[in-house]
Amino acid sequence: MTGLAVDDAAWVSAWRLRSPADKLLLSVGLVLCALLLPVWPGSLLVGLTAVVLALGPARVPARTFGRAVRVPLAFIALGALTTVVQVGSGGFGWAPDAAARAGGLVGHAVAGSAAVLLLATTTPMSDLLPALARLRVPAAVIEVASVTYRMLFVLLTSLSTIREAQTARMGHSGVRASYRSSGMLAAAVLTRSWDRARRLQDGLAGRGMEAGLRVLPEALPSSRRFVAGTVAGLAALAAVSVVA
Amino acid sequence: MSHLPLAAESLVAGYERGARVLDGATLTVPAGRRLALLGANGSGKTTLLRCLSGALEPTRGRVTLDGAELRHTRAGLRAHRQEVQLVLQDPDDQLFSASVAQDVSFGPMNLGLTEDEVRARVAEALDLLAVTHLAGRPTHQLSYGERKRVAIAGAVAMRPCVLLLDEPTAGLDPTAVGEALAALHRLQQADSTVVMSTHDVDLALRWADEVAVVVDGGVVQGAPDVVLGDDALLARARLDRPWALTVGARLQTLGLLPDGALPRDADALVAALPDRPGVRT
Amino acid sequence: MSHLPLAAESLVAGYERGARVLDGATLTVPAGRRLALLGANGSGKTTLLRCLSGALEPTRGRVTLDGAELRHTRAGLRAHRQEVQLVLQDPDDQLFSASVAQDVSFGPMNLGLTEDEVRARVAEALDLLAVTHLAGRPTHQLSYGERKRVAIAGAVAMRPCVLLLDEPTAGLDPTAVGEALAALHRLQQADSTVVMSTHDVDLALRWADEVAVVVDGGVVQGAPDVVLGDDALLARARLDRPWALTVGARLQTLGLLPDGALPRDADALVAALPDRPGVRT
Amino acid sequence: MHIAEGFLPAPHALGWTLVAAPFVVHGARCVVKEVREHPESTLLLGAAGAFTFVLSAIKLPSVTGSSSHPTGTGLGAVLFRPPVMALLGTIVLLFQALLLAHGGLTTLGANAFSMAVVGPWVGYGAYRLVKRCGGGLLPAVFGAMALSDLATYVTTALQLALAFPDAESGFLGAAAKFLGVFAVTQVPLAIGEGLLGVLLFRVLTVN
Repeated sequence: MTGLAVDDAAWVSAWRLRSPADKLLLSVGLVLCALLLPVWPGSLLVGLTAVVLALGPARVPARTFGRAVRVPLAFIALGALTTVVQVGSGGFGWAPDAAARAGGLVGHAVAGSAAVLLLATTTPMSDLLPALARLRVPAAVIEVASVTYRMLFVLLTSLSTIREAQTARMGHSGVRASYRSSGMLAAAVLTRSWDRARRLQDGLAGRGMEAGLRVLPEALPSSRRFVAGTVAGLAALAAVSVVA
Repeated sequence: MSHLPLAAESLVAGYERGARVLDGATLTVPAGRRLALLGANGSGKTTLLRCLSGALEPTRGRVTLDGAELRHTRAGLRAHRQEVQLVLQDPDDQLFSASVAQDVSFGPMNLGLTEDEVRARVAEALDLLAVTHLAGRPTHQLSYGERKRVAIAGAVAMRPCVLLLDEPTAGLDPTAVGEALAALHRLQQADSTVVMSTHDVDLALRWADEVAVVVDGGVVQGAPDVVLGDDALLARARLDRPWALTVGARLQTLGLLPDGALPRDADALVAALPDRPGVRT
Repeated sequence: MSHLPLAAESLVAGYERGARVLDGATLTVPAGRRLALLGANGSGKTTLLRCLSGALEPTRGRVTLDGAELRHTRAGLRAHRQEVQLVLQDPDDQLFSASVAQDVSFGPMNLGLTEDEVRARVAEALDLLAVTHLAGRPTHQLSYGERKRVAIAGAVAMRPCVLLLDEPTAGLDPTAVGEALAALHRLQQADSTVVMSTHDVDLALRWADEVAVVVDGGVVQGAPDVVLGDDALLARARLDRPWALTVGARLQTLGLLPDGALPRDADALVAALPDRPGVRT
Repeated sequence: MHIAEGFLPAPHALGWTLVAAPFVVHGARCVVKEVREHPESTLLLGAAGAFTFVLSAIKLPSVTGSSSHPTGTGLGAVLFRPPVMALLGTIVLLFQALLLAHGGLTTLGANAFSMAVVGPWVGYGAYRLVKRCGGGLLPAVFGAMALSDLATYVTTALQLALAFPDAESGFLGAAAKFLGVFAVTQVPLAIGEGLLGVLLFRVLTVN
């Protein structure tokens, strides 16, 4: 009911136990390739690589991946269309290189999105956030983000349940009623989040919380083969794109 | 309000960890009688109740009220919700207004009634649940048992003919359970059919006219002492056998209890025992 | 871990609706035995548990562990929490991490143990609660019963000598209750004294070596069949009499059960009944 | 409205990251200081971040029939001040990118600048201004939420216009295009978000 499909996929992915740093290297590498290499054949290769790796070795359900890739499509399509419509003294018209420019934009964006999704569908946030410490993100910030991650599921459950209860009592049967109900819903969830934080503080004090939320990070060792494969693959991808 | 029969036919709904939650569940809510819906946590009780209330659209199968099929359209749901109300387990998910009276008025206000009508509905609902004295109190100051009853009042103010309650007694102490059951009794007298989900088999035996066990995606429905005496079914459903049936059956074979239906609680059992062993009076 | 006696003497604590919640509560947690803390909702069970764990400082009275008084200083609390752990009723009040294993590691990390020691503690706690298979699952995908057990594991990983559990079986179905009780049994074997609060009198009778009823700000403590057979006390405490005592007492007067302690559950009662009425074998 | 991954050319993506960075780093410093002084505020800030994420999952019906999601950063700015919101907003954007596929990593800087920096500051400014001018709490909240939403959308449109100037009419023409295209959904949403804020505060203040 409140599960986020991408998150669900990350927890059961075949790459779940791979080092988050390894996966970060691969995804960010692919994202940069998508951005920097010429769209043909660079973006196409990046997109294909991301999809093949996700659906193949990482065993992400195709349905989840496909649906998630569709999310930014509306923005990409509308944005690309807007850039190639030309406004001038003579009103609206197509830019001279409209098809190529739009195709280029869509190519970069879709390939980039697929590359980010490869990371998102294979790495739970609770693995990724501790890895940010290596990028010199302060521990306090990582802890705040970790609590955010845990608590957003608690609040999403409240949100959908309260909304369902409101709907049952006709709270969303018209625009007016719906606004009123949404205001109450937001207020209820805000109150709930406060209350949760206060009670959690009580609960954690009993477990000896003094400074910070230190936990033992899961040991997810880096794989030399994976890193070597990543570097070689990205280099090959870049070489092919530049030569072609 | 009047009693209307509500039914679910061959429902397929919900999907969790690679399996259907409900897979061919058929249930008839007998108009005007008390139905207890039993099942372990995660068995699909709540999914079934959500289908019956219209909150969840089943993948296959249908829900009917008085023979007419529930359509998941705006108008269809609107009509259904006026007749069938579901109260969820956690009262905090139902109470979102500042004060008790305001919260109970939420449904009637959305029905577009006049202020006087809304006021009358609220007063009536608070009275049925015996929480009139709480009307002006902020919801967050109430005890858990009080919040549960106010949440039910919010649904009752819609004047549904069928009231579905998900675990209305969970987390309540014995006295609060007694108060909740008394309120349900008044609701039934006021012509609402009451369905309660629970995993307390002793309570179900004591309270229900009929029970339905949700097990393996389906529903087994029948008389309480028959269904709750079926050990194979109970094992499949991860439920216990009510103590009264275990002890009662043994006392019956000893000739200490009369043949026929067994007593359903401790008081009835003690009353049914003879004054002297071996001699039935 | 070893069993240490924990006690509360003449506690005054909490203030609600113009009255003290606890007003002279005295309780002794017998080392190594199972204590059930009974009371209606709002009676002060949770307040008492919070005082015992050090989470709440009483206005008057004192808490002692092995005879030494608990001081509400940083060092005093630190020492106390290593020996006494409280598990709250709502698991979401204690689980802050999305990863089960990471959450359980929180307490041991705060004790300043080495990584290897922490890892061993986590593995041991998960094993005692029979949730090792959940280690890799995210907290937000667990069922309520699973979250409850993980929350207990988080406390167990501190290796306390006394484990206080607020309503550990509330909201669980019979099978989950059975699993929770089995886990508590393993904890006791591993040298933790276990205190459980509940308002299920039947469960308390079945499980506890000793019961304590929180009533009118005070505590009445004693053997389960004595305390839970005291109708005047139960009425004041808004609790029911366990069915096994009601039925058992009647069967005893009929000469169908032997004198002495009454059976505590249905199976024991059936086993204690004679093969033929009136004739004890 | 989040700029999708790969949509901005590399120099722009890098540029906006550098522009947003000081604000986010400053926010992080505030948070670190806060947490050092009050360790328990980790939980409150985490809850605030989660609330902001969840608020953007509330579907607001619009009169035109379509429905959209509020950004919620104006409310956060009023409740937690803009510097903290710069960090919390960026965390929420990262979560949206990785949990919902909204936005992206190379566009995180650009999105953070519009949504976690400009939006909160404009919203907070509007809030202070309305209050100083004697407006009540509810008008101030309406102003904060509606204007922060509006400012976020205008900033995003300008970022896109900078990246993709019109071949004939240049930056200004492109700005007009992007503002126009996204106005259809964003202007009603800004008003809706302001209304939501008013309704929310009305419930809270009655409590």
